[in-house]
Amino acid sequence: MPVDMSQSSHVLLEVKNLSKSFRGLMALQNYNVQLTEGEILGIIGPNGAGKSTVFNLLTGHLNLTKGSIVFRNIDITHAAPEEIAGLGIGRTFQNIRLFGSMSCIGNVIAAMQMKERQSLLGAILNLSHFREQEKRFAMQARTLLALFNLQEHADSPALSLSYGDQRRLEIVRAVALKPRLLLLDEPTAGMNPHESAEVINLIKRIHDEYHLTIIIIEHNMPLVMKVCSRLQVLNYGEIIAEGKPENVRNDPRVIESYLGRVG
Amino acid sequence: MKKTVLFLAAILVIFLVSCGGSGSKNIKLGMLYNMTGSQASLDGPSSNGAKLAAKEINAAGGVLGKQLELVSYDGKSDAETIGKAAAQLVEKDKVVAMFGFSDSDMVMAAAPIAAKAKIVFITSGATSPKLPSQVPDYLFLSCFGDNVQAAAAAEYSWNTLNAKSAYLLIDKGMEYTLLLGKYFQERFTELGGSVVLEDTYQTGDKDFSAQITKLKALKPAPDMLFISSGPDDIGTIVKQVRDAGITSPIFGGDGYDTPLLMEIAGKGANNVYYTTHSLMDKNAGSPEVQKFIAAYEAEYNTAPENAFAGLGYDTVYLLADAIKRANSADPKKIREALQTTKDLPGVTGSITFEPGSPIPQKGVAIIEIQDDALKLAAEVVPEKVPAP
Amino acid sequence: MRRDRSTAIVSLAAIGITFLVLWLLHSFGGYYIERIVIGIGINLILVISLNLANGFTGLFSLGHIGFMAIGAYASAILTLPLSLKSTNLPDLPVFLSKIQMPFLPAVLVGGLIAMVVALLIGLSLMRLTGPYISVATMGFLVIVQVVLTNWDSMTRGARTFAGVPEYTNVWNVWIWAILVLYIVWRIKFSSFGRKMMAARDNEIAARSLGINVMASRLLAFCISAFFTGVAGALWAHFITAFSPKSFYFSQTFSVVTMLVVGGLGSLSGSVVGVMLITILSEILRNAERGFSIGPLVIPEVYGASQVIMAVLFVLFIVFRPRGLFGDAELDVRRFFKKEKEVSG
Amino acid sequence: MSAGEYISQQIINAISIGSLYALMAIGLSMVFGILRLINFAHGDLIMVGSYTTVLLLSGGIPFVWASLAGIAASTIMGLLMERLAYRPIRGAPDVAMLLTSFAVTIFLENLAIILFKATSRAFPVPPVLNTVVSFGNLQIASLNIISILLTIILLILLTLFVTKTETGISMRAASQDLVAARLMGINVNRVIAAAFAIGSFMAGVVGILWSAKVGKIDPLMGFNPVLKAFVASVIGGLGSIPSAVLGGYVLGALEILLQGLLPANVVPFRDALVFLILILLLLFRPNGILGSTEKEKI
Repeated sequence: MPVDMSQSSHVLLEVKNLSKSFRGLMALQNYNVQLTEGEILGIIGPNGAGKSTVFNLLTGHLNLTKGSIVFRNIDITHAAPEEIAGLGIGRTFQNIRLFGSMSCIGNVIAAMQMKERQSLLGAILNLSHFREQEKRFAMQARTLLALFNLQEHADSPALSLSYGDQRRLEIVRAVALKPRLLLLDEPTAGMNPHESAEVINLIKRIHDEYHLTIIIIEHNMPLVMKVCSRLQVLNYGEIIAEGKPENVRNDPRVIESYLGRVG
Repeated sequence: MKKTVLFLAAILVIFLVSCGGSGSKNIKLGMLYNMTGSQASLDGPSSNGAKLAAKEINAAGGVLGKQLELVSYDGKSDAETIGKAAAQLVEKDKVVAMFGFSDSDMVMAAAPIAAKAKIVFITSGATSPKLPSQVPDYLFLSCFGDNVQAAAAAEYSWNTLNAKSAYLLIDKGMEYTLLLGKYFQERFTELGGSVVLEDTYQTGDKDFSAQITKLKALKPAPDMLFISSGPDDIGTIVKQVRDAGITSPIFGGDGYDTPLLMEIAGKGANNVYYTTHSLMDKNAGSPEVQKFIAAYEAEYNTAPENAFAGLGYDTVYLLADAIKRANSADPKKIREALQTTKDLPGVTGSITFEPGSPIPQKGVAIIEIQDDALKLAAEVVPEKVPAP
Repeated sequence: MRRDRSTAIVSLAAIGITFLVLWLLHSFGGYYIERIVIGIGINLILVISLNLANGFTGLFSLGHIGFMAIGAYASAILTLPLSLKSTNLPDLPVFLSKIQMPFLPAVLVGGLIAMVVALLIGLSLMRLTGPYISVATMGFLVIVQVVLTNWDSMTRGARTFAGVPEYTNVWNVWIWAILVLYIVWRIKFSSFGRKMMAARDNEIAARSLGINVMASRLLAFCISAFFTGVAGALWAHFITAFSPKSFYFSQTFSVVTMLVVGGLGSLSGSVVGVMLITILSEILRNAERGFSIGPLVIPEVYGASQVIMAVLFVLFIVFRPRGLFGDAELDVRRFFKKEKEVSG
Repeated sequence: MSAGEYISQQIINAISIGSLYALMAIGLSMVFGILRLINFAHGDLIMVGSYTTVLLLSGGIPFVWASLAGIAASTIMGLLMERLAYRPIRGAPDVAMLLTSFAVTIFLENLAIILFKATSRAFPVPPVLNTVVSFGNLQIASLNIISILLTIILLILLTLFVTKTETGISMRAASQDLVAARLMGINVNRVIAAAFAIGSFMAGVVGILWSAKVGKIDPLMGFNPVLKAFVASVIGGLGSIPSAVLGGYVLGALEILLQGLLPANVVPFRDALVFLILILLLLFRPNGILGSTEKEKI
């Protein structure tokens, strides 16, 4: 439902006072963010700081305790994950969640078909419209896979991929949803520096090509510094610093709580 | 992939080879019983009885100078399997008659196939009087119908036990027990008696405490209990009823005709009455029965497990008699001869088929258990039998 | 385009060969073989539709035989000759006691009623997962069993429901079987199948891609129940006399075994599983009656076939825990491609 | 019989049948907790134990020794089952394991038919188990009293085992998280074998009590009890001992309550109602009465 039309149209996401408690323990407290279209926001912070909780609340996988979320001027505070995905928020997961027994191309098409409904009758009768649609899905999926250098794995089961490839496949799948907002949860976790560098370039590329707005949760500081236009630092469920990467990097509280420890 | 295909092909070849027919000069009778699965406890003894009869007949020179050969398959208590087995008996084994089964489901899975091949099917143990009308001309019973024994039970309870009120417990899981209970109630109320409480259980239930507690709460207590139950459950029920301190007479049908009743219920079996085909007792039974029990024990090392053993035994003699009188092993002639069976003595009473009726006229034996022994209380032909 | 055409040609050829084989078996095989062929056809429908519900969605239902029972009873009540209705089912509601339907509409109604029941219970059951859905669906099977056993006016209770016309034959069974195989195959390779399997592999990820997990499960469950009901109707008009206990655990085990041996999710596997188990159990059933190889005489041991099948099954699971095919399909095109490579 | 006596009688019925369900459910639940295996063949352990007892009794062995040997036979069969059928397929999909347990059931039942024939055999019960004790107007079968007392003793012993012994504590750890338990150096094979041994021992005890109550045994006797135990363990919440016990007593009470209170024409639907209640329970508390309501973590 539309709210507050006075907001400027290029505000994509408006989150106010987002809070979540698990059995009385505050995992996230009064989290606020306003994203304009095309931004790349980085969220950093030590383990357990509430970063993934932000994603899970934004995508409806967790019910929030307090606060409001407005996406594209639509209140999605209490919406279900599948509705939110339908409105255009795609995501990846901290612990990879692929459709393991399906082929890579199947994983990608499963995301693609969200936007284009099929009719059961058309599918059963194998009508020409259905056939063309399937062909288009396959072609687009292969193009996307090629973008991430996964084309040669297109027909193998997702589970047979290496860890790094699985991470990249999950990003491809999220992109295939054609989202307006993409949430990437530690996209380079478990990768070597070379692979990470490649992924950074890809993220930049999809950001430009598909006009995406992106939020990245990341531990890899060089990556964050390189791609993000803005940073938020979370600790114990609260934002302790926010701003341009170079400013945040020098914030004494951040150094103390997080960067200081990581080194 | 190749290996799988080869493997499947090999199995197919074995299968086709195993389908080949076999020829022999014996008179072949098709015997269908469920040797495994839920029906096996009823059918196993019938099969033993039938085999014993065939062995005796063959030892005495066979029929028409030929040996009887019982061709048997396991029905596995499964209608689909029974259908296939019946088809095999017709096509591959070329039997001249078929018999078997103690339950109408199972009979109905086989008898129509026999009828299609113009072969008679005699059921040794399914006592539903409605059965023959489903497969006209080709389906015979070798036992009396449930309506007959239920009527006999009702009349005996009313006249001799002086029971005016009855408690009814029915196994809802079997056609046999359902019909038996229904026919008893029909005849008993017709005579003027009243059924004060009707309760049910499911075949295989083991704990009857809730039913018994309800029974005990009845005021005044009913004069008798009519418990319509199969051979596997009745011992348990009598035991638990008596354990609860209820001593009223308990009445039932030929499902009670098993040594298990006294073995399980012990002293509790006293004051139990039931209708059956004949007094199955090593010492007190008729000479035929005594001979049968002795032969059965010699062959199988155990007393006949239930009434079905004697029924299976009699069925083979019934068929042998028909073949002898037909003087031919032609299925058509066997059927005609069968219909004219008259006063054929058997361990389960003498068998006569009235013209046009595939259900034999048999007297009903009423057995009474007193002082830990079976006793023939009466042999009755009921005055009035409820319509099937 | 060429791929499509070659697939179509291969499929049509397969169907042609199937019916040729059926015709040969029907003409020369005799009644026993015919009964096996019909049995295989019905089991194919059962296993393929079970695969749709259990294999594609990963929610392992143990209650499908309940739908089979519903289809069987519903269609049998509709086709029962009026004369038999008045004697066997005197307490039937008036609107039922006055009609006698032809076979096809009765089969369809049987399937539809099964589907409606599936929709009603599916709305709540599809929320469960893992072992709980198996337990709950098994509960459904028990409930169907109890209701059939006690709804005397419609089902004759525990008594035998006999006199059903013998309408089922090789042809109508196999037309249904191939139809069901085709439809489920198309569902598997469409967005609907992908949604089901995505939700099976990872529910949370599926939802994050906008997949309505509940709806796709319900779709699978209902279509599957429809075809299971159809199979029940065909079975009823094949066996012609049955009672509620025909539709219980032993039937459930047999169908589920065929499914798991073939591979959950694989339709080729289902076809092979049904054939393999049927033929193997026929061989063992005939062998357990005793046989002799030269001087060696094996006596009859009833029950041996079940014992051997059980041992084989356990061994099978040890070596192929995911069945013969997993959820992959036999790819006919690959066969042809290889040949081309060899010849060219 | 007064209303009070009627009610007390039914309560005793419920507790005594509930005790047997509880003992059965413990075995199912412990194995499920560790392996996620629903062991359908658990019911056949009852059959194995009872047949052993009957065979020994007919050989002239006194009842006490024969029944102890029967319980031992159940335990050994449970261990054999685990070693021969379930250990080789550990890690297979849940469904494959469930079906394997069906196969084990079919194997044991048909083997028993081949060996002992399908017809029932009497289970000779010694007089001690077969008398009726009167408390005022209340009559209680001695067997019911013994069942209840024995269940209490076994439950106390089991509680001591899982809280005080090393194997017991490892068992609880394994049922929390099998992988973590293995990493912590717990001998998983031993823990699983112990779970099977305890569950099978309980099944053996139930076998004796059950057969004494019923008075006879047959090869398919395990089917009904395992179905009931199945319901009981799910009602309580699969995987933990206290919930299995609770489930057993709830089921016992439910059955007796329905059988006693329902009008005569609804009584035949009792089992349908029991399962309907089970399904409703699963919908509102998917993990049973005592189970947590937490959803899968993200």
